[in-house]
Amino acid sequence: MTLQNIAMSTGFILILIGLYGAMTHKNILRMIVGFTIAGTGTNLVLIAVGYLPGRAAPILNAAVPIETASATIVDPVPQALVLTAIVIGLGVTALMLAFAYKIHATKGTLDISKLTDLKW
Amino acid sequence: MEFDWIKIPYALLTLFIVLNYGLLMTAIIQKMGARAGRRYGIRFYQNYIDLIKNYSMRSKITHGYMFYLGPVFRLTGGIGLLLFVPTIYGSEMWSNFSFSGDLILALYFVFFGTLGMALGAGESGHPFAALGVSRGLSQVTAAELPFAIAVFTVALQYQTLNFNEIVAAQQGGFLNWTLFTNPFAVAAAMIAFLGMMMRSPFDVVVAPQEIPIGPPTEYHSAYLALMQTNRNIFPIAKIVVYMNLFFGGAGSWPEFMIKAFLLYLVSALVGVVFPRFRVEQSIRFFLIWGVPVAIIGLLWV
Amino acid sequence: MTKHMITFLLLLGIGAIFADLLTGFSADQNLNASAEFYATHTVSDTGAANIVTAIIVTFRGLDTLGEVTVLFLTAAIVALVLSGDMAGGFQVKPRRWPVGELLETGTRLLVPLIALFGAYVFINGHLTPGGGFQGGAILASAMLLMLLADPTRRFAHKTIARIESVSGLFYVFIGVLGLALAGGFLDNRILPLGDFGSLLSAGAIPLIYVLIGLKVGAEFSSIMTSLSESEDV
Amino acid sequence: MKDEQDRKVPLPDELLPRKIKGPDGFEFEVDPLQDYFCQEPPKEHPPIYVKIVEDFFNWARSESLWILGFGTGCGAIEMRPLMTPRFDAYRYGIQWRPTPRQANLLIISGYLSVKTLKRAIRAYEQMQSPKYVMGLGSCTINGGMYFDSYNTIKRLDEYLPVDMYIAGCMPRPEALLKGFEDLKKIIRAGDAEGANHYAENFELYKENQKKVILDWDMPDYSW
Amino acid sequence: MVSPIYLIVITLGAAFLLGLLSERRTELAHFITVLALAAGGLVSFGWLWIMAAEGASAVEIYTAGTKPPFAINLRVGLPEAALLLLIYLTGLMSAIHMKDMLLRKGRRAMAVLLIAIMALAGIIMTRDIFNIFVFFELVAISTGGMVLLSDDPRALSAGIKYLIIAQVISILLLVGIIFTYQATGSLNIDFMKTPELALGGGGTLAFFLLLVPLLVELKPFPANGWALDIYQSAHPAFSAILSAATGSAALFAVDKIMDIGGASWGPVLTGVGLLSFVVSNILALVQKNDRRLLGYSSVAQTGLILAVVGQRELLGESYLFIAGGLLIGHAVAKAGLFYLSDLVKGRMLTNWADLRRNPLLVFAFATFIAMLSGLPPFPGFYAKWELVHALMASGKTGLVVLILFGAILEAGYLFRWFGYLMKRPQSNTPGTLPLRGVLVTMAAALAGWLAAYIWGELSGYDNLLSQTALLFALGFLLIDWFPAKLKNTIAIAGMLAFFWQSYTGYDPIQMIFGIIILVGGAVILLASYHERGQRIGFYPSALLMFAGLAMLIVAEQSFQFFAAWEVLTLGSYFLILRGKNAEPHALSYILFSLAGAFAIIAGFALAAQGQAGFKITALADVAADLAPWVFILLAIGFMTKTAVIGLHIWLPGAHAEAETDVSPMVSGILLKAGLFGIIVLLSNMGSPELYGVKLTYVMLWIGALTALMGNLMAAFQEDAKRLLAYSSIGQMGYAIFGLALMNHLGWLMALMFVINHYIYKSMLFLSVGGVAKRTGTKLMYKMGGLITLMPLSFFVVLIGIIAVSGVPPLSGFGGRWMFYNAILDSENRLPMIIIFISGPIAFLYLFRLIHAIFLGQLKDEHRKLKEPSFWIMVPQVIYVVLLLAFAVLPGMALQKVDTFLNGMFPEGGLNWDGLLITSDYGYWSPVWIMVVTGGIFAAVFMLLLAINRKAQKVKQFNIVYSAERPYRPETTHFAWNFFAPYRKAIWFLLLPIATRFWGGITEALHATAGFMRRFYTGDAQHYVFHLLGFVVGLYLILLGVQ
Repeated sequence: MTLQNIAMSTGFILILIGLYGAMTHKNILRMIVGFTIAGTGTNLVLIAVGYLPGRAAPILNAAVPIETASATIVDPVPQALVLTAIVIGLGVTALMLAFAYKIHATKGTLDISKLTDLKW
Repeated sequence: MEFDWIKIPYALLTLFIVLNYGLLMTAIIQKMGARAGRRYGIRFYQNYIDLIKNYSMRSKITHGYMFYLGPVFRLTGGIGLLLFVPTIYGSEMWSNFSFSGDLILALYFVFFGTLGMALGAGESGHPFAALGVSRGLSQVTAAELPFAIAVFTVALQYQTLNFNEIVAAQQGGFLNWTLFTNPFAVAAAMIAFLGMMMRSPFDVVVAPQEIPIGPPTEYHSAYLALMQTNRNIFPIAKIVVYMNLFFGGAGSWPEFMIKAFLLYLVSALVGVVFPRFRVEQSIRFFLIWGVPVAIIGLLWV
Repeated sequence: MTKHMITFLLLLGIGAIFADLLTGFSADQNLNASAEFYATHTVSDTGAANIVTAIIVTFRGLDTLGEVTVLFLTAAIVALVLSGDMAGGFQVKPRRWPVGELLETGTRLLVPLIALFGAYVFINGHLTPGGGFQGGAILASAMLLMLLADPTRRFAHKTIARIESVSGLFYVFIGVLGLALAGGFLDNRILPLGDFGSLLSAGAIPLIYVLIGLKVGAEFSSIMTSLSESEDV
Repeated sequence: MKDEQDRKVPLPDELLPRKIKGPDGFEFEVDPLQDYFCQEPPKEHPPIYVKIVEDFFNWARSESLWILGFGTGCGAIEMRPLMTPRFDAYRYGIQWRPTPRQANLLIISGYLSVKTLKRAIRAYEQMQSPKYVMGLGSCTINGGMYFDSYNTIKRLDEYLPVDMYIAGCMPRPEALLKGFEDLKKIIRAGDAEGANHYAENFELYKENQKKVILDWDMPDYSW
Repeated sequence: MVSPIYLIVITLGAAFLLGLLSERRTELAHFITVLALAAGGLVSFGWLWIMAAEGASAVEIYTAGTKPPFAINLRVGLPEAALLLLIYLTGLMSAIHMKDMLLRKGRRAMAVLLIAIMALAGIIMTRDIFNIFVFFELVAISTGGMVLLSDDPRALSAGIKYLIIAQVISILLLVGIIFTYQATGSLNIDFMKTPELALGGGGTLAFFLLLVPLLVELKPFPANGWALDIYQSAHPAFSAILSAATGSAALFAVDKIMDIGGASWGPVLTGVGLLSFVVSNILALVQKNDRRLLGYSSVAQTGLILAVVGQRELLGESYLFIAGGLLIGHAVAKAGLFYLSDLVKGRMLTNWADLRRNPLLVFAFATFIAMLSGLPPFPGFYAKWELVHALMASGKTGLVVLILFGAILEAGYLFRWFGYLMKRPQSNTPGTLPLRGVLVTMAAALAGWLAAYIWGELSGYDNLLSQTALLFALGFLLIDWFPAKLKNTIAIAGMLAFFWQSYTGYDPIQMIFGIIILVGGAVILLASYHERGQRIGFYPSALLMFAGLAMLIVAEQSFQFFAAWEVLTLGSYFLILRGKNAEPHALSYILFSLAGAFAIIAGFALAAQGQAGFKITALADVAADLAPWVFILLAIGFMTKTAVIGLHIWLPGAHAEAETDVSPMVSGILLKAGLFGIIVLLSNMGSPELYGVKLTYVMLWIGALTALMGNLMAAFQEDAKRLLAYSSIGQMGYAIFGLALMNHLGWLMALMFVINHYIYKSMLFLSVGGVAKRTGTKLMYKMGGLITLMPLSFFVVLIGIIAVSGVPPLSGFGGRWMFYNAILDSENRLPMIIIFISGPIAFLYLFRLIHAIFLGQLKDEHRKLKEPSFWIMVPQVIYVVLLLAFAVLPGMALQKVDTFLNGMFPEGGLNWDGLLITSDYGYWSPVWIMVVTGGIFAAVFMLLLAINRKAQKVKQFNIVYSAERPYRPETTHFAWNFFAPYRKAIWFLLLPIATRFWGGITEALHATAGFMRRFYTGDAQHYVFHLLGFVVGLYLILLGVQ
């Protein structure tokens, strides 16, 4: 079991935990929390995939000179992707919160199973 | 086709002979029926008197054009059928207007009078007339089925639609008649014959008291006379068709008369013996007995 | 209960997929071609020390533009969602009890520092870990602090919106400049690459990060203010 | 109806004039008696000018008596046996027709209630001339045993032109046959012009008829 | 042209710019929004023009000055340009359409709209999968925002449901992306392609996780509850974007990433797509809410296109043409329908009746549903043709069956809806329709027509929109505001001119049909002069039908034939729908017709074997093992049109409920299309055998049974026009029987039937229709005694029924005569028995027709009626003359045909010897029959007149009534249930088995839909279940397949 696999498994488990939470709790706020956990798990998976055992962060400085960079740094791409993913996740979470707020204001409930006036 | 004017007098002569023969024969057959019932029966010339009386009635009414024309259609249908079919086999003179068309013409011309009469009866405005027409059409169309199939069988058997050729094929002894070469077809046709003659057991169409004689209930005087005239021509014309198709045709007037008489007698006999059918019963009768027999005949060929 | 069962079964399925992924996964031993390219060409092409920054701001600049747009969008929508509550202007509810002296003073002390730190983070994005997003978030945390200290405080929406829009526009404009002056949209080489490792290097990256930082800060602030202002309704 | 006001018995609903709306919304009035029934009075039909032809026709008429199958009173029971083998009226050219249009002999078989009179008149008028009426039994002659009945007519020939009475209560079928033979003689003599007589004296007959039939709800002449 | 990157720049820049504006300057903000979208549209159009017209190749746009795969690159090729244009135009129109809402919600809402469009453009252009993800997230978030631009408070819950689903999607997608990246070492689609092999093992799964979330974006069944909720509650202008633009972009994204996965994933897409297509169409059947229905329809259409994407390897070069055609059709139509839905106040489908106030909108709606149903001349039609051909050629019959099944369901609810629009009561509050909405809708409709033209040009066949006949018909759309009488004159003149111009090219059979269609149609149109006012919609529909018919008879290629077939179907549908109570009947007409058309297209495709079309005459060369199947398919198609037994249930209602002058058109003329098809089929294919059974023998049976049942049912109708309609069924049965005899006289008889049936059925429909118009009822027992008031109509009907019944001396007899001669030639005795049985039954209904209407007792309310209007009588008189002429001189029309048939059946022709016509078996002289009959009739009539001249004219109640008097006319007219004894005798033959059968199928489908749609509970968590279930299920299925 390498570090990478542990990280990745943790990420997957987080995703599953988050989804479990989001799928079993009826309160929208709890669901949002669930999705946040799952999102974190996803990010963890992303990072874990880009990880190369024993390498450094992809920032060039004295410790990591340009010349040897390709042999010493981890894959920078997933890191860049994660950053984007985090921000997007944040945006969606904020949006969901706003929706949750608005739903509570108009319907007086945060129970997702009560929002079934559109169906069939 | 060059038209021979002499055909017209010949046609009139045919008509005259057939009419007189019809008047007498129907009276005699009626008399025979009466005798079966131990009555004396009508005088053999009674039909003439009735006809004359009806032509001589003084007052008449009309319900409209179609009412007026109904009997005309009827009689035209009867005369037309007679004249479109060669009456006596092998004689140009008694072939009348059969050059206009063949078996199919005869088959369909039968309906000319029926249709016209039904229209006339309809315009009389009498619901019983309509009721009678409804029954009549129902019954006749059902009776027509075995007949049509039988006719087709005969045509198929002799591979022609020409009356003369059909009769020609049956010459040379009565065993060559269709009656013996294809008994099933003939049986089917005879079943149909009973239905088309409107005699008991198929006479609910003109049930006298229930729907005072049905379609002609409003007809009287000269109209009725025309229809009576037709009643003495049309069955004979139909018999001529039968004769030609199934019974070897008629080579001469005496042969014609005997065969016509015997054929007519068949329906009279059945009528004396059997009581009346309801319409749906007679329809079923034709479908259950007539049509299968006809089909056997058709497959027999 | 059925719900839990269904959830469980479904997640079992998803878990199976993940397990499948996991077992099929074999870690690379070397960088793949793209990463290799980034490791070797980043400095020469962008002049940035932080490869991740280089990727984010230039190579995958379009993603980042999208990212910024996501925030912009979120801010707009949050405002839109809550707009019903703010219709006809928002009222400042009377303060029920005064904020403590300590808190007020502490806030006053900390806010500039936090802001400064945020600015530092995004300006140095191309050299050190950090960048526009991180810096922007720090900037916004200053706002958050102020809000926490005084929940009834109101910010100038117009200003926030202006900062948002102007920095966004400039970002796009710089991208277009790249198209016009350099190799393509969002090419950072519209400005000289400068000395490797110095503050003013890496072409337009610092500039972009400044814009991003401002924009992110403004957007977060906008979201927070929208949320906080509708709180009491 | 000349005297609409004087009616003792009102017309039935279906004969009252009514407003009708056509399919296109157009409204108009329908007067059933006027619109449904022919209003012409009966016409006289003189014999054919050539005597011998008329004689011949009269002979044919006499030998072809078609009776309307309409039994009005108890005498009707005596007409049935005529069709049986025992009497067999057919041999004299006599037969029964179910519709008045085709019949030319109306037999009033016994007493005639007022109610039936109306029907008898209608049946008679719907027959085609020359047509003959035969009164059967005493009731048609003078009311017979019902001479003081409130609802039978007493003298048939006040209402219909009778050509022949057969007396008796009831007359036997043999009497009927004899009656037919006598009627034939009258016809052959050219004296059976009841229809023309009826047309000639139409006003008179109608007056008599309406005197007893209070609920007169038909045109004067039922064609 | 400016770089496509400016699309993003302009749109995004505009969005940012809006932030600078004051909150109040909403008008300006809207102006900027519209301007930006218009600019984007212009740029896209420029690129499209360059690509399409000038043939430029795709352009690559690099960002960051670095080549891919190291930096993100964009690409614009022909499909991209087209989709961009579509997206921008949709965005533009929606922005205009929802102006009020945007103004109300302020600049932020407009920014959201702009960003949504920008993101969609990004999805189209980018070649980077993570970039796709980013843009998808942008789309998702902006969708969340745009949902709120609705007056419907429920939009909020739809929004949160969507966001929840979007979260799950993004999690899966991210995992998929990163593992794909790990497996291939790149994020760029084009560079993933090369190391395709690396996708083995875990990589396959990675691709699975990449693909599935994108599939979910396409709202496949069952993971689509959220989308339906959005469609139902969002602002329709946004739904238009969601359906047309988002859907297209997502489809294109799937198409793009299919480059990575390779062809082996095709079946997955096809499976998922078809499942969605079929199930969603079933579900839509019971939907009453218009927007949700559109949602189902969107989902279904997307599914169909997805299925096509799955088959792209197979389709090869025509892939873009097909998928594009379907996509354009779907997008334009769906957008247009959503725009329309905003103009309707109520949310029930029946509320759409309000749109009827504006004929333009009706036209637009018709355009949209025709586009969705894949009817000509729209792109979907060409696409359908190509698609079915390609699939059939590679033996994917199952796919074709499913596609066609789904399509018929879709047509079912769409045309039902159109029926509601045309026929349901309007609401009481008229209110004006907003001009802006109308304009936007019309723009969409025009775009549809434009696309139709373009696809026609691209198709490689004759462009349907450049066919004179069709253009002439469509031209009536432009002059529809003219008075009806003027248009009628133009129409008649046009049809005659067209005939005059083209008759020289006809062979005798085509000539018969040509005369009937064009000249005959013009004669019927004479009756249309009786209409006053503008009669909007009549002429385009009628002329469309005639155009289709005219194109049909001259079609040489299978494509032309089929296109003409569809055109005439569509035209006649609109025509039939005009009838007062025609709604359900028109619906069943179009459904049966479309199903028949599908059989035809499948037949053609099977015969074509990979060719895109073939000469009709090449049907003769179809391989022996395929021939019977081709024959069966085509025969079913054609026989649907002639309404053979079992497929007939549409006809009675359709013909009976049509307008007075439409009934003769559809009965007298339109039915002949089916016969023409059968003639073409038989003359080219002869009689293939299947399992040793000659197919014409089967046809013989079908014809015979149809004749029997048609006649039998006719005898028991109370409705006069229905009676005639059933009679048509029977008559067509005869004609089919004649053709199936496959001998000289059989064919001659059938052609004679064609002429005869045209004349007498048109005549009867016109006169009965005219009478029905006067009396205000079609029920025969409510009429009666009209002969005194309408003697001419009576005479016409009399002549008509004599002709129909085949009684000499009129022309019907000729048909019977030939029939008998024909069957003497043939050995098939059993079916002949059936046809014998059916013959006499014709008398029953014919007599009933004339009796119940014209004879018997006149009803009170009809006492003041007059003869039907002059113009309705004019064609009838013409027909009477024609009928008599044809009766006396059938040789005029038939002699040439007889000679022509010698080419096909050299044996058994007729001998035309002066007045006498002889066959091998019998002879017939129409003139002499007429003369003799006439002579006897005249003589007898004279006799009667001599005796009876002084007859007293009496009135209607002067009847003997057992010495009583009749009560009222209503109770004295015996007409209802006229053939009661017949019914008693053969009731078991009259059971409506076919109606029950089809009714049962419809019921079952509706019940299924009603049950299945409960699946969409509206609970977001259930939707998540559906989604994950979809993913897991697909995974398990794939696992199982491997």
